[in-house]
Amino acid sequence: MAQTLSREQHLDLYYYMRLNRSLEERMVRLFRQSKIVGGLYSSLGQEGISVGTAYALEARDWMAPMIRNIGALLVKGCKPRDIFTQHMAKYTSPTLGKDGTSHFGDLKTKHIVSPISMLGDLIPVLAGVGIAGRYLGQKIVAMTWIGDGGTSTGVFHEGMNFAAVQRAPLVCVVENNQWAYSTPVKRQVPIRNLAERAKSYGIASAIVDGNDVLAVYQAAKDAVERCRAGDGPVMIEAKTHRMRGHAQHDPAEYVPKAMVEYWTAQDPIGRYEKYLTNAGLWNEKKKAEIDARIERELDEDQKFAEESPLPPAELAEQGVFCDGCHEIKARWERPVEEVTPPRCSIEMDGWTVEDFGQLENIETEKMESVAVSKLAPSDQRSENVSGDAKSGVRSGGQKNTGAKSPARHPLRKGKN
Amino acid sequence: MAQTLSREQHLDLYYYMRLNRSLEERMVRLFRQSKIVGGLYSSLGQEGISVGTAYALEARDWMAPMIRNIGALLVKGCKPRDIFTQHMAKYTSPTLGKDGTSHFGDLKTKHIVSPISMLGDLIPVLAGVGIAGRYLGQKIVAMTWIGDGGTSTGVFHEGMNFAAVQRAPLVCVVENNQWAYSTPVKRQVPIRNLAERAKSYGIASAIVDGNDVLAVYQAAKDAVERCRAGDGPVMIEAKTHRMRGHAQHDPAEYVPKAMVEYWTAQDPIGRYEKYLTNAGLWNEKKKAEIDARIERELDEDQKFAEESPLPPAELAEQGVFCDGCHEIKARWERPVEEVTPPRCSIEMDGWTVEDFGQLENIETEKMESVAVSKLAPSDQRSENVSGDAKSGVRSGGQKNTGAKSPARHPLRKGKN
Amino acid sequence: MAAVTMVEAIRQALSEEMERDPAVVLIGEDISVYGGAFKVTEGLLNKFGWERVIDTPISESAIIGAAVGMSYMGLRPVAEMQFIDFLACAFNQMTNFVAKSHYRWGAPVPMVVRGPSGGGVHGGPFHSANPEMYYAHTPGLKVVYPSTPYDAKGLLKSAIRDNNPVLFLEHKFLYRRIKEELPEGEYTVPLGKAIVRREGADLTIISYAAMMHTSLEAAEKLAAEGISAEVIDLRTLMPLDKETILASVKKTSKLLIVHEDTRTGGIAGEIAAMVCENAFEDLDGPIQRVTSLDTPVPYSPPLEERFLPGVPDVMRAARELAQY
Amino acid sequence: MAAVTMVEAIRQALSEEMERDPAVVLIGEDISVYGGAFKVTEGLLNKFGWERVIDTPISESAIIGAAVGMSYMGLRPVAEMQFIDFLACAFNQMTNFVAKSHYRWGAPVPMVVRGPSGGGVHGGPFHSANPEMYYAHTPGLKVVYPSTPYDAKGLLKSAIRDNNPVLFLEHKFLYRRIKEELPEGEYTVPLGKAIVRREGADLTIISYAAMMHTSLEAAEKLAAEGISAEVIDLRTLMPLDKETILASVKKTSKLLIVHEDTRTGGIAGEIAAMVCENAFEDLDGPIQRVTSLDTPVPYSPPLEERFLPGVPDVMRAARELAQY
Ligand SMILES: Cc1ncc(C[n+]2csc(CCOP(=O)(O)OP(=O)(O)O)c2C)c(N)n1
Ligand SMILES: Cc1ncc(C[n+]2csc(CCOP(=O)(O)OP(=O)(O)O)c2C)c(N)n1
Ligand SMILES: [Mg+2]
Ligand SMILES: [Mg+2]
Repeated sequence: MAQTLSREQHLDLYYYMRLNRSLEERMVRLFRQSKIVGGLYSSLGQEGISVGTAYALEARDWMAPMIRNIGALLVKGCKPRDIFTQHMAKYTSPTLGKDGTSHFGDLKTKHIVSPISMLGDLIPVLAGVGIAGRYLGQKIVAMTWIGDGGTSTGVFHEGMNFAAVQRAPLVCVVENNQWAYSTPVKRQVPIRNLAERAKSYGIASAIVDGNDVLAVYQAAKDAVERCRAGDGPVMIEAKTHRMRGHAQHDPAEYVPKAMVEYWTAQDPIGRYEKYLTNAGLWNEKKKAEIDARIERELDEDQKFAEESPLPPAELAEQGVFCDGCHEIKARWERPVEEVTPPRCSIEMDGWTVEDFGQLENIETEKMESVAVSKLAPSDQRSENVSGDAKSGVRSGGQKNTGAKSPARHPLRKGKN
Repeated sequence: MAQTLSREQHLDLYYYMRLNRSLEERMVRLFRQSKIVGGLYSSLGQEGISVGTAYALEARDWMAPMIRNIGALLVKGCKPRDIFTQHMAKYTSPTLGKDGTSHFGDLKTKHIVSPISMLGDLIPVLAGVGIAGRYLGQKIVAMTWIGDGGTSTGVFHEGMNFAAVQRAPLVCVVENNQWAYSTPVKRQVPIRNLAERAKSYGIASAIVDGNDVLAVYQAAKDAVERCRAGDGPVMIEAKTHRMRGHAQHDPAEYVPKAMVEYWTAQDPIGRYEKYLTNAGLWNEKKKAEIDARIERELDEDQKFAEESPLPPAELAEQGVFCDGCHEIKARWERPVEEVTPPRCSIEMDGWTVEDFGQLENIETEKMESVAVSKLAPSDQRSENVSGDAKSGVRSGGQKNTGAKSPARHPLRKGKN
Repeated sequence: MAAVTMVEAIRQALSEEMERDPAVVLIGEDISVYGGAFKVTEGLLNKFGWERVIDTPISESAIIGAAVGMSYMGLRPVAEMQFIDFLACAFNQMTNFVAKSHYRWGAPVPMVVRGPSGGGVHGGPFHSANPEMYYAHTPGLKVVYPSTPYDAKGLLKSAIRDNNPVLFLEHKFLYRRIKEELPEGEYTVPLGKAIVRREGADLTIISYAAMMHTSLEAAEKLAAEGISAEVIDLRTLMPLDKETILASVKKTSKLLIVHEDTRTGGIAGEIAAMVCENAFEDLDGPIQRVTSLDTPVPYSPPLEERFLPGVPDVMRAARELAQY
Repeated sequence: MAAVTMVEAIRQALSEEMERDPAVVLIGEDISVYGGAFKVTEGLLNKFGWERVIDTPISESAIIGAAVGMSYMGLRPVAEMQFIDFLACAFNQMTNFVAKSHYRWGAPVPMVVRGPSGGGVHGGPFHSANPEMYYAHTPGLKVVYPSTPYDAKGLLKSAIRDNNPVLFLEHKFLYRRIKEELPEGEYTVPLGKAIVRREGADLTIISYAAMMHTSLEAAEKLAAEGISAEVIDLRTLMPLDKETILASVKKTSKLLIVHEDTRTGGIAGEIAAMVCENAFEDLDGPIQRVTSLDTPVPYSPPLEERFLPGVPDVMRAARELAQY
């Protein structure tokens, strides 16, 4: 519940959303001054999702952002200078200029995996992170984001299904912002709620008003807790709208004007400011203080970025392979004896086949009167929609045949 | 309804199932005699699915088999010799020995697309066939099969989603035979009914007793009609069991004995024979006649195959490219003027965005009392399963916003 | 006629072929209303309608798969990858379904896959791919990579009419940077034929796509130094025009290959081996390569500049070879 | 010690590494209860349990993706492709996520992808792949393709301990056809080092995997004809051991490269170019290639036999070269 957030935390959410927006506004100006290398994507109007979901993570948790998740990076501890320098391709950027935009990460302390451009690829990667974390005894959760369009990729499907089978601690946030580049969601995915897809993986899901940062936070918090408890992946669909073109070069003329107007009124920061005021959680002075702090920080980091050098050309030749530059070490939080012989020969719950298939469960009428109910006539097709249109969470369809009670660690039974 | 099948058609179904089985039994013997090149897959116990589904197709319709769909190939007009020669890699085989097993097709007359080994690839290919058929005015349906394991592939997802968006005339038969190689379905797909996946594409689906050839036929017939009427793809889940190992080399020790026994009693041919007898559709003599005909045909074709030569070595070097060896011609069954300027500038139904997203439809309670319903506690997880366990057909979740009535041709409106 | 860009030339090829043959259809992401990420298909929706300019979900495997299916029905689909980098997501369909179809079971696949390729525009590691060798190394595919608007138009027309799958790479650096007047009437440029862009006597420089312009510029400057370089534009990488290459090597006795693809496993190696096999005695010096680095394509301008071969790199190698 | 097959040697490597380092885990299709399609992982489930021998759905992209994720957590996953052909389905993850990770953002990916490769067992077009060049051409990946049980074990151990992604190809024709006694104690074979399998004076034959045995057999027979062939087994294709290659070429002055991969774009071209660049003056004859045909792998035995290089093909080329 939102009540569980302290005043400070409430203000934190505002801080990050506003920081996200002001940072991006500055980058638009820098883009117009040709100081940004390559494209610039905007998360205008979607700040509540990035910030609300990432705020539900703990420091030990892992995440991987997509192009519109600068807010999540900030919440997870990245600094505006990271974003500025990445976009300006500077030597001081986290990737030293080798990659741009939000394509950076931090394995050691912030636990961030860098995305790649190919949509959907992060899903199995973060599933792997979650499974590895469980194996190491770390009790971490892995979170990543994907767009409505990204759910069409094959790798999204493979990753979600694998995560579901493994009951990996993975939170997948689907940002349904109505568009994938120029393609409206209805031409991308022929269903109303993307969260429907969770059912096809037998996992829990929630649909949430993406422009309500508190609702987003709450759904994410629930999802993270569920994951951490070992209950498997959760998919959160956050409804929102992409308020700018796909990137700076795109005037988005294909978006109906009225649609933009409608969603402008739903601005997540505006709505949240009103809430904070009504709830007496701040006053003008406090707001001014935060805003001033943000400007200060941004001034400083923008200056840092602008004054930073570009990388030296020789860098291009370096680093294809890791030749001893990294020490690779797993952080064990359980005794390694548990996973080394002879103690690791543990049995797995739920592998053995206890039933013989589902023939008994389906209507096997006598052959003579075989009467498979006919396909619904086409004009009744859309009536049968049983989509849960509420903001809320549905339990997945997983049928736990065999298992006595939901195991915390789905791979272990008895023994250790 | 089964009643609509004539006596002859009823016997046809028997003929094909028995032909399928006897053919494969012979191939097992040939395999043991080392006359088969490469692996040999068995569809024992799944003949009802191949035969029942393919029997719902018309000559003009297209299909692409998977490894256990020899029955479908026979129904579509392939001869046992095609199967024998393919498996023996003979020069007289449809592929001249260049590929084996059921990896062959026929574009010109039988309308069969050759599969490749990579599971799932056929789904978008057959979607393309269906879309092209619609474009050409052919009113065809495209059918293909996939295993429970194959539904885990990314390309399955991409193909189904694309077919759904396009409302392509595609029938996808999911043969849930409980195993993918050694992997039981519950470790492959964390849901009870694979047909659930249809919902995530907003398309119609049916679950059917795969060992009941009439039920299979009926479901397929309904699906084919629905597709032909322009109502979009259908997924049929046929529950069955793989009665042998993955291929001849696999003793399938991982399959519980009792499971095999259970399913042996469900043998689709045995069940159907009983039905034919009870329904008075044949007698001993008729059965003997059919069986004899099958043996005759198989004798002849096996002999043909065994006596056929292997291909000449030089053939290996030929045919990478089509250098005028094929004439490529589309079979137009609508006036080409409809698709050439100026008449082809037609509008599409359902592209324009009429709504602004779903925010109104989800519970957007006042911020102050934000109360996203909590995630179900973990021990209630498996209670919420709302899986439709009945044999029957469910309508897809597609919400047809905007469209006045389901368009026959979803891409056209008004005009022609 | 006004000079046109490569984008416009490609659009003309698509439009003319679609007019000529109703079996030609387009399929890809954001190609209809939006006209494609680089606006190559702009205006074609209005001309040819929704059935022939087919927008897809973000599903490269479905795009390639559906295109194969369409081609089996006698259509000639032209599939667009938003960036050619994303063809990696359909690699299996391309190399296993598409490429092997005709050989395996005699089913021709008359389709074209096209998309923006190459670097030099700070696209970074995922928007700068030169994937030609993945596909040239796959028997069953043809690979085209033009360097001029004229060739782009003529080769795309040939590709569409070809009965085989053709990967048609469009260098995005060249999309709008060069213009050329095109002939009034219809013309095609045959697949599999290289062209001598510049005659020369001292050495042969083989290149294609953006690097062809780099090579030509280097050749001009070398001429000022008294080195006469012959420049060959491959245009088609598969099938490779061995005749044109060998004829030139026999004439100049020295060979330099310049490509933007990474070095190891690039087409320079293939050409080197082919020339060794067929013209070893004619060689008066070691075959040389000027290529990109064996790294991903870096993002920051100074890094990408170091990554890509430049005019000075070509000149240095050519000078050394000429003096050999 | 009894002689062991390559399958057994690989299994030993996996088992010993898993014992040595709990960070080593296996992931793939049917690798646990069933022990893998070729039984390479048989018995490992019982020894190391479900958490370390992870069965997956039929999802190659998820396998590779999850393995990367695990490696970011400090694990050293070894992913099995049921047949290496299916790595095509994870091509994007391999070439874009895995290969570029360390270069782009300094995140090492200590993982191994292994699987049965190669032809000669009538596997047909989809179970006979030699995909080495797709990956050797991708900066950031190492590629290993051993020819003996000893090397397979020692190289796999090195691959697992390497901080970089390694594609470890196992020629299925060799899986059970050759046996070798392995040393008692622990040993490794370093990546990136070729080995001279046979000393010779007249020409150098470079090969690897199954073709190494073909080449050796040819060399034996050539010796009887008075032709002394040196045979080099590359073992690692990326990084390529240029030193060993060049040293041999300098010695014999003639080079023949034999590979089972298709001809165009195979590694022979890369080696030819490299040798031209570094030892042109040492060459006394044209570098020659004996390779598979530029076709998919056909199914029927006579076709596959024609497709694959055989001992007579190697001998013919070697004779010609020796006489040059
Ligand atoms: C596999 C792949 N195909 C195509 C693209 C090109 N592309 C980049 S973003 C984008 C649209 C993404 O839409 P969505 O997933 O809804 O995210 P949004 O941009 O709305 O945040 C496309 C098509 C890509 N990055 N990856
Ligand atoms: C993409 C891909 N990965 C792996 C394989 C290897 N393989 C062949 S059949 C099979 C199991 C298929 O199971 P299922 O789809 O259920 O079909 P069934 O064999 O039960 O008919 C596997 C893993 C493959 N053919 N394609
Ligand atoms: Mg979107
Ligand atoms: Mg199965």
